[in-house]
Amino acid sequence: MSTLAAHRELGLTDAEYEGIVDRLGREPNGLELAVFSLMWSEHCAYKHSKKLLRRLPTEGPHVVMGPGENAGAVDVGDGLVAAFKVESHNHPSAVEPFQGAATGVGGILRDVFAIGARPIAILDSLRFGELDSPRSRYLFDWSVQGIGHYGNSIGVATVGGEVAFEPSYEQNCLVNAMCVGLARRDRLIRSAASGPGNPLVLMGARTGRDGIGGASVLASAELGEEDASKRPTVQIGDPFEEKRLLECCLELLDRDSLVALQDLGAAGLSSSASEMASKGEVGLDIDVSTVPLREDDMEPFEIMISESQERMLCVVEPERLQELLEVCERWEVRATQIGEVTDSGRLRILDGDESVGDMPVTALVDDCPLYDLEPEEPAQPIYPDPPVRIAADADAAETLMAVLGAPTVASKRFVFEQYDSMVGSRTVRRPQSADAAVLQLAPDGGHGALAVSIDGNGRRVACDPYTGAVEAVLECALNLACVGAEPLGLTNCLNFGNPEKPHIAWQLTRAVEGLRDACLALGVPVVGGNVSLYNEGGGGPIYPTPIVGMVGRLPDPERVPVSGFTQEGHAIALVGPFAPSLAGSELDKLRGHMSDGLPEVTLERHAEALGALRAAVRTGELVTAHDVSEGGLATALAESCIEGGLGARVDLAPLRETLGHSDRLTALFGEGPGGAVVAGPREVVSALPGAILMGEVGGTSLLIEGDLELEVAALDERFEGAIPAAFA
Amino acid sequence: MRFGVLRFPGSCDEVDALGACRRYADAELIWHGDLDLGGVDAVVVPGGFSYGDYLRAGAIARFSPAMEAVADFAVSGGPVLGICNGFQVLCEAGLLPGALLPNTSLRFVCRQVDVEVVNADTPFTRACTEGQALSIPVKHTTGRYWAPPETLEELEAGGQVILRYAPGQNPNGSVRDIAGVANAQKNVMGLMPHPEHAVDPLTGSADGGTLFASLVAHVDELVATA
Amino acid sequence: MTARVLIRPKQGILDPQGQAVERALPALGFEGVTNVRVGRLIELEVDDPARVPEMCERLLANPLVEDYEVLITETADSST
Amino acid sequence: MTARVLIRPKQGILDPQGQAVERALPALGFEGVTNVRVGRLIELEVDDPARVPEMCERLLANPLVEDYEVLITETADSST
Ligand SMILES: Nc1ncnc2c1ncn2[C@@H]1O[C@H](COP(=O)(O)OP(=O)(O)O)[C@@H](O)[C@H]1O
Ligand SMILES: [Mg+2]
Repeated sequence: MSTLAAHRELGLTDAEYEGIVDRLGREPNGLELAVFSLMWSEHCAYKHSKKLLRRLPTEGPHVVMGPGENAGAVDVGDGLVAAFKVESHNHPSAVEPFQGAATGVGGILRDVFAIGARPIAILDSLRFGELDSPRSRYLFDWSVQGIGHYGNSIGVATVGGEVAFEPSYEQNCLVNAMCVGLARRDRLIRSAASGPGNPLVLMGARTGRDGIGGASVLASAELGEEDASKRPTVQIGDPFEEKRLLECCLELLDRDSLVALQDLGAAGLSSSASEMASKGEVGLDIDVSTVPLREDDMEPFEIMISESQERMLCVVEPERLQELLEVCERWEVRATQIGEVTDSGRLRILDGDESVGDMPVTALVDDCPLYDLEPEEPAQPIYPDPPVRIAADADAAETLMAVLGAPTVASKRFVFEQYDSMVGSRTVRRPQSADAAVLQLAPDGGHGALAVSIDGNGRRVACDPYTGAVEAVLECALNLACVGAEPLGLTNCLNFGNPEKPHIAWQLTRAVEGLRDACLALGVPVVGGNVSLYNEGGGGPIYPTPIVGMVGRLPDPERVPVSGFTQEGHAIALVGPFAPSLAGSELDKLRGHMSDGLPEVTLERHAEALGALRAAVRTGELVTAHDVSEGGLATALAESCIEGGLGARVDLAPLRETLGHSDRLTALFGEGPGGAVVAGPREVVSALPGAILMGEVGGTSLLIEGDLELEVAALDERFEGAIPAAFA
Repeated sequence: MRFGVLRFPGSCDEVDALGACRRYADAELIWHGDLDLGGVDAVVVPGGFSYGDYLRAGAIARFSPAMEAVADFAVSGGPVLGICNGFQVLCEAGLLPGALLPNTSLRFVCRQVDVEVVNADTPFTRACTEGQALSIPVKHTTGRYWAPPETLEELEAGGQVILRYAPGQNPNGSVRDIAGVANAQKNVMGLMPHPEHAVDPLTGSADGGTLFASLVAHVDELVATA
Repeated sequence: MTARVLIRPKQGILDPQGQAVERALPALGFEGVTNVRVGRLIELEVDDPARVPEMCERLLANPLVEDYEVLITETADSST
Repeated sequence: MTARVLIRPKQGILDPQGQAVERALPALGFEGVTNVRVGRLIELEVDDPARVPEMCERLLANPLVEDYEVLITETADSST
């Protein structure tokens, strides 16, 4: 192909193309151009986000691996580390939801076992348009089935997640998947290739034409009408192949047979090979004629950029090669030496003995130009008001029913019952039974447990990018505190629109500042993450959606509270610096209103309160703990009633007093970070610092003094029935 | 007493099953390629997706060398417990009557259900009492038990229906709420619920333990009377 | 030679997939469709077509719950 | 009339099921089998066969990853 014409097709600017010519000292050939176009794509090079990401705090006492490796890792004691990362598969899922979501899970699993950790948990964070849209129902239904298909089949528990439905995701759904793995600290492996002469071995599936151009076409261009034309690049996942690959890689690491290990993700061999070479400051020679193919007529450039799933690349010492091949044989995993480590500092591509490409590794990995964002706060709000869904004169009872029936608030049982949440025998708290998933570290629960949560609220970030991002971190931390866990590290996925537009750049910048400040205030380091930009369909940009995944540790899983009420007579209280406001609330949305700005948050007070709640929970005396989030306090109380199958009688007057204002709807449905509903023996609850006693558990209805009384059965029906109803 | 737990390349719950067995006796994994069961006293064919469950759940696994050994072991009266995918494998292998078809919901379902012990007089349920309700999770896409009417009559008459889903809790559309069946000799049993995921209250329930306890009692008795 | 194996659920056995399709079609404006059955199609290149029925009995189909039918064609065809 | 829709993975699209079957057959003594593709068979009674291709495009098949073929026969046939 005539490369000069081709570079624009491949998404490279003229200036970037000139940069490539500079570094090569000549015009690139077709293969080289294809490889550069992917390595220098937004997806691989983070060219619009890298400078921003440098602002995130990545240091912490527990950090073992930070950003830069395939996944981050934190020390969890007893010589163990937890490795985790969240990653997006938004555009592939918008094109083909089942395979897009499935391969998203497959990809994040590989990132985790690529560093030597055994995946023990998956979480998913999903965003779609409103469920009255057939397209949104289709994307939601099949994304969920795709995630379940992959996680259930490979035998990793999907223990948590979140789903929200907002008009802004109608054209551009979000599918983010997070994986948590466990490894013995001394078993961790890095991806840096080393040892000139060492064989480079490709393990796993044959290479086909899957996702040719996927990284640049699917992940770095706005979705337009011509989606259909992108479809042939759809990747198909094979969890059975990955299961064997996973067990095979972990056995090889147990035997200490590998020098380096790396998954193949976006941009396939090109990216994995250059990353490994770059980290090890070596070169690699790859002979594409040795790569096992699914279709025999593939071009060298296709082989280099194919995104066929379920493949791993490793470096091994020559004398261990035979052993490696034997282990692969036993697991029925294809393994082929496709090249070797060199000291050339170059990625050389051979086709038999003919050289078909020769590029400096540093040029591929480090030299992609990084762009400064040009943030500019928009003069007026950029998102339309959502449709009105509730009568202006709705009373408290009608409002609660409406909020509980809003798909974003309603029970996600439809989703999590399609996921195996117990394989691995670690799951101490299943979805909906507590605010964070709790996974015991040892079968007897004796060595403590991990707590994991994933959160984000795009609509609130749209109202206020800085505070909205702060709240995402606070909500994760609160979820962890509700099960008594101390946060050890954080991962995030930044789902935003086109960063070349000033107002998107502003959202992105403010959100990252919010993440940074919240992480600093809580002392939680960022150990990894992922960025997904250009999330804009015909309907304009998505709500800015930073998704935060947090991993924490707790000493005794036997003492973890549940989110439901468990016993008549238990006292109910509200704890935490909760300052409810209707701005950005679910009720605000139902009323068809999009607020501009959110109340400011005093991070220090939250850090303190989180510590206090965690300490209280760890005593084991609190029986119920549930955070106040979407839908406000009334919703949190209703959820605890529904989950426990018990009623409650509460009076919010003490709360309104403390808040110093008397607006009943704000107390009932106002939202804001930091509040948690707790219940237990009266003496325990009333002894909690700053607790506002609200009432007690009992009866068959939820009674809120002067506001509403509703049968728990009716609340349950509304809460559990809302999402299934959309499919009836 | 020693359990052997089969391990296929796509098994998922084999380690969980191994852990559950070890709460009651010795246990070890048996690789699908082995022709020899290593003299174990009872075999567990665990859950998961043996060979990816491509084509039909359990269709390919049944031909593995270890399954031939299990068939011989079963014919000679050795106790064999098939859980979920293991149940599917045993049906495909003809060691148990009937077949498992896609859930009527056509969806994977992961849920805690109550199952009722219909026959407490088997090597797998002797530690239970008839009519006892056990809280055990199910998690599968292909769990709808089906057998021809005449076979069902034989099963009922012969006491081969061992477990039923409690009224209203049938998660997959199984005929007559059947959750677990045995062969005529009662030494081979399959069930869709996962007893290995119900051996500890901390993770949900301990009711499934009674099945493993039953097997241990059964084997100990055989040894004693031998 | 190419063998095509058509596998379908036996009559009398509930076919939820078929039912789902039958329910979905009218919503899309396709009336007058009945008796929808969803099964499997298996295509293979075989040296000896005579052995295909045996393959069906042993592996490809479950004779207890499925009927099958074998079609032999001279050459592969895999276009729309 | 009875329409038979034969749905198979597009050429070049990964077919894990077909691979699994192809790997399994030799072990059962069936040699000389290649290019195994596993797809779906959908049989339906239709008043207007002309609309079946449209049904395939919109519901029965996933044109993204699957090819389909429509066979019209006068009467249903569901015997082995
Ligand atoms: N939002 C973020 N915050 C912190 N680190 C990030 C973020 N996005 C990406 N990273 C880090 O940049 C590196 C490259 O990201 P990515 O390309 O997604 O990894 P991979 O290629 O292994 O999927 C990873 O180590 C990841 O943790
Ligand atoms: Mg990676």
